[in-house]
Amino acid sequence: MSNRKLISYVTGFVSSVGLTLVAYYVVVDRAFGVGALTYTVAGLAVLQLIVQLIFFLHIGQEKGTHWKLVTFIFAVLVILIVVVGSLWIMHNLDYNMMNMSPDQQKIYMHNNEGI
Amino acid sequence: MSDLIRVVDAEQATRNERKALGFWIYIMTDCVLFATLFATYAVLHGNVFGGPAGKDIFNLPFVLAETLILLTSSFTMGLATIMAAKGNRHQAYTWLAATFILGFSFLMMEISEFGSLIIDGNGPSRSAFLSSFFTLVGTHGLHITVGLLWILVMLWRFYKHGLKKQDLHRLSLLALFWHFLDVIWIFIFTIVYLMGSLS
Amino acid sequence: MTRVRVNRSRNIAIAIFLALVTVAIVALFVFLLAGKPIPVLETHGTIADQERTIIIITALLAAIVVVPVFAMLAIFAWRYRAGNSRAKYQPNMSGHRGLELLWWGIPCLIILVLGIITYVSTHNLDPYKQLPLAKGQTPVKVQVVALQWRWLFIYPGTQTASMNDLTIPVNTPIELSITADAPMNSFWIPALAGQVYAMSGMSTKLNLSADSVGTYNGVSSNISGSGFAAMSFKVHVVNSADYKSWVQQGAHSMSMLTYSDYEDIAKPSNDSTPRIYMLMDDNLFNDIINSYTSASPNQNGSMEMGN
Amino acid sequence: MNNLREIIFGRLTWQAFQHDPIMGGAGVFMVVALLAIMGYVTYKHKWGWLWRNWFTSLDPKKIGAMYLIVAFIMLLRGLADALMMRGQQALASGANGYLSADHFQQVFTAHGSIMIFFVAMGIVFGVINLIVPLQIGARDVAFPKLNSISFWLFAAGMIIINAPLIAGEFSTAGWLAYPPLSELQYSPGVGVDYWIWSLQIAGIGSLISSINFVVTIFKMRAPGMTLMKMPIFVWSVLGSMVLVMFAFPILTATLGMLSLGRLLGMHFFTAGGGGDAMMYVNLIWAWGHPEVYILVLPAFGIFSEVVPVFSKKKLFGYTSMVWAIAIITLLSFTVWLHHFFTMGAGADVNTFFGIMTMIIAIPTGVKVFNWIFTMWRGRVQFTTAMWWFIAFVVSFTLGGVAGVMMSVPPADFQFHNSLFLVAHFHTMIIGGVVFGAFAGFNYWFPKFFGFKLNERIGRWSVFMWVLGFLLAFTPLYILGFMGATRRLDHYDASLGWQGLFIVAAVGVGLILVGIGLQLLQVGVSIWQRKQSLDTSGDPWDGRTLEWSLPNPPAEYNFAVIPTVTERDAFWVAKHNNAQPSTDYEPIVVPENSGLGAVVGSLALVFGLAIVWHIWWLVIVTLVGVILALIISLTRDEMYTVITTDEIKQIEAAREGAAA
Repeated sequence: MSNRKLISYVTGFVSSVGLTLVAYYVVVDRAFGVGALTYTVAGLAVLQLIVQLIFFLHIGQEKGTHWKLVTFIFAVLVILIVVVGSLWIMHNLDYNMMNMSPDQQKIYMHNNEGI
Repeated sequence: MSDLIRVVDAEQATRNERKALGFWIYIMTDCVLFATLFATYAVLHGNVFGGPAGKDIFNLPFVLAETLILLTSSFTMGLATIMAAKGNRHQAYTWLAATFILGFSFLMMEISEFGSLIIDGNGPSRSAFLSSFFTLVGTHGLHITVGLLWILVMLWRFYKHGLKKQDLHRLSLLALFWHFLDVIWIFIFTIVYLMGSLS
Repeated sequence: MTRVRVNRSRNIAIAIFLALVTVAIVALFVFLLAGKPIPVLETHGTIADQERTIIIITALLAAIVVVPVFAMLAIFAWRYRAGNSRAKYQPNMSGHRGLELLWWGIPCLIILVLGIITYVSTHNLDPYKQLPLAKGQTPVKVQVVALQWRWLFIYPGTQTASMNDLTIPVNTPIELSITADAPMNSFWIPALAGQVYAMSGMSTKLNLSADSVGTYNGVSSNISGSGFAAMSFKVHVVNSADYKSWVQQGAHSMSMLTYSDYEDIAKPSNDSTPRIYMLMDDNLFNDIINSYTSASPNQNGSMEMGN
Repeated sequence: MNNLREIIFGRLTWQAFQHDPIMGGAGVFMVVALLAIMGYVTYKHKWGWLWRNWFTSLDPKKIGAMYLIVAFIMLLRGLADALMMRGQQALASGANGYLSADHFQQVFTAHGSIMIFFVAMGIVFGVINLIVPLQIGARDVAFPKLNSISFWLFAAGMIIINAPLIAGEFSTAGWLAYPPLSELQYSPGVGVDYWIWSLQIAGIGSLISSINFVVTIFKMRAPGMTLMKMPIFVWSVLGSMVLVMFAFPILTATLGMLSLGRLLGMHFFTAGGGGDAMMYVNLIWAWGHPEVYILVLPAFGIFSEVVPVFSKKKLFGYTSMVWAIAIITLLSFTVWLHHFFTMGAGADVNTFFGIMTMIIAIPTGVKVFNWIFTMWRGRVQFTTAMWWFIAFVVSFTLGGVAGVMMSVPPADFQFHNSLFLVAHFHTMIIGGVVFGAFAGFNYWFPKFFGFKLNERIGRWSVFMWVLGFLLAFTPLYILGFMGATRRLDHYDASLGWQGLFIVAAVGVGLILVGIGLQLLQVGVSIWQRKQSLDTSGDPWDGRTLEWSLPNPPAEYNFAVIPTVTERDAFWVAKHNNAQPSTDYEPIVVPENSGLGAVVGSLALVFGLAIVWHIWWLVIVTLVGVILALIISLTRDEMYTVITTDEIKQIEAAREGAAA
């Protein structure tokens, strides 16, 4: 039983390190444009989340009713609603407040277009 | 008397199972707490108020080292749980100590990063970006400190009482907590540092 | 059998008493309202008129659900009271698919209708949307600054600024840019249009147009410190000729308004008497916003830091 | 010298204890009342008894009772604040009322914060602790020690929010303390810090308690009781606790960031420094809206228990009610922007959140229809609990109309922050949560005290409450149309509002009469308890498991955990006249634990210390909490085991008393 867990930990560890290094070097070497980079890096992070969930946190392997999985899915749902909702609202609010004086516009453009 | 022991042991087993679910739900609520801090960072990271932006202050190789250290500590924590489950007290103790050392060095690296920022005058009260950066990464650092304290307690119990059943249960919760902190760090590493250095 | 009759007369007595009490209360409210201004309903602005219609439509739509609820509550409570053994008694009746469909379905339809109204009206009455201009008409731009417990109105392009006195021409689209040099406030003239927040370091917008001459009340509707309750101002809607002469007043007003003068009047004060100033710095509005958003102390020397 | 005093006492000075007569009077009254009670307890040598039987008890019924006692005391304080406000606004036409603007603002901030965080949340957790274990056939909650910690953190929060009556002053920034008003620049005093730390400590208590009850409902239901066979009250509690679980972390983070802004000068929400006050408004309401559903869902659950029992009929549309709770639980996370339509968001954002707000009104409406159709073809007995249900439907539905009216953004532009809005949320909270609590109080009172409450006085208290309630809030709806905003400490005589404010004051007076009648009801019922004794344990011919137990239930609730086959488990068992089985097993009961009281008092001292910047005390209490937790969590859990013959004796004694 324990060496099956060992294999799970080793695979989890190796793939996590791999994903981290890929994300790191993709950014450092500026492999593609900023927009594309942001999505790749975000995708790699979500991938690593899934890897850790399966190999380290052993999600979904509980016997009986899967309460852990149910609460996890609901938590992810709430997090998505709150975070994406907040970003949409705040971006919309900042956009509406945008008729600021010229130098603020320069800062605003620089920060927001630059990400 | 024996049936009393049997009843109490059965009771302890069901209570441990409930504790495992309760602790998992606590981790879900902690995820929501971090999600709020991430949302605030995402909204405020542009407000540098004349101070340095992300790419001016982030030292990526340093952060990569931190990330790899924390990932390794997550792996050694996994080994500690396997060895403890097998009853191998010495191996469990060593791997847990290794996890502590890795975790502690991660914390020291983070504190040194914060210290150098504050000394350069870029403390948390310099701008909204720095406030949200320090709070998000600092809250993770606080959780790491709690984790390290917990590891110390477990090391003491292994040293003094060996591998008792209740301590194995506590170790499984500790491992869950440690892996959760590693997952949070992956998102900090990606959103704060990698994306920060892109803008 | 007499006991039953007594019972019935007791119930009738209670019913009459309740009816009398309700009539008395309604009469009391009518008396208290007689002749008093009700700006949200007696509107004088194109925006507020449309908002009032939406309020009435929504109330009626909601009533479609509420009236049957009250009716059924009264009827069922009376008909199926324990004493009435003639009524049908089905203890194990625990659901009825048709009825469920009814009260899931009808509210969904109502909400669908209300949703369409919401979509159309929210886009139509968005405070940021410019109002349609008649031929040759130019919108009057006014800049509003919420101070600690007073309102400063700046008329860019003219040499006029005024305290607690918003004078605007009738039947002309007014474009208000609103900011604050104080805690969060909300700029609200109930008779003319909906409210919009006034916040420091940014500017919100409100487009309105008054359709009849008169004086209306404006208030702040968000708590902003100890003087909040007195933070009301008067809105004078005048015909365009009077407006032209009013706007010239600034040119020969004695009190001048440079940025440093502004800093004095921006200090917390409860003196809400209306005043006219001669506007010296046409960019005053942006300088006020600037004092919050740019780190470098702006040329006017006011460095607004958090603490 | 000054420096040393500051190190020891932080910013606490003698001036902090000087207050104006009203606030000082309230503080002195509170201290005198406290000393009187403590003196009485010392005189009766009851401290040991209190510590053993109540303060360290892990019996959820006792913890629930303590929650309700704290909630009742805070209800009295909240009502006193309400009376002061009604008095001020009735007088302040064209002149300043008897309270200064600053004092008036402290009163409404205290009224809002106390009523939501300590009365409503206190009632919710009190009723849940008392009823949920009994209804799901459990002996205890999942984590008894955490349950005690949760209560004591709640009590510590209550003490901190009342401490400004003694030292310092309270916040003047409203019950949600929007920045920049709540930042250092505009509120340099200790007021906002008191508000933050009282809510933070009580909030962490609520979060822990929600995890406790979700695990209890998931894992500790009686064998055979699947989710769809649970009593509907337990469903509503599950929905409410899931909301607490996922909403309170947002509150914890937001209050933490606000206090970091005040303590360490950070710039999350400050006016300058790049801060964005709108983000605070966004986050506080992302918690705020789920909070109001956290309060109202258990009240819906109470009505779903009361109406079937007093209509002698099954609940109408159980599955539909469960779906309504589930939809409300999920959707309550998607509507929060309707609290700031007027902040300047674009039309698309306002439209989305407006429509989501209307959609959430549908399941609420469905529940009302299902309750009313539970009365259909039933035998409706008009007990006091049933009268509270009628009062609930009347007020809650009217409040619902106002809610739908404000869900359309352009209409909300005219109603936001006006007295129309104030009347709306009072109608929903008083009509929903408070009337639900009163219905629950009358319904479950016999279960815990062994005798019924007086029905006639009860009915009169409902009539007075409803009449007072309508008289108090109809004027506010009308004043909303007249352009009256909330939180006004005085107004112009020319606006003609004084008459309506006087009617509102009369209304609150009638509500006080209603409360007097409730106190009379309890007094008379205690005095005449012999006539209305109930020894059967089932005074109302109940349907759920708590009625299968004697009044009051033993500490371990069920001698033998019942197996459940169908919904309304007790009704089914009663009609098959199944006798409770007597093959007893030893019962494991956790020993009393002082951890809750210790952590609670340390949290209290921590809160007061951080408010007054007494840094050494902050560190000492934090280390104290950590040590207490480590010591208690590493010790092996101690149990007492009730052997089978002890159970036989206890059950026999109860049968004797009941026979």
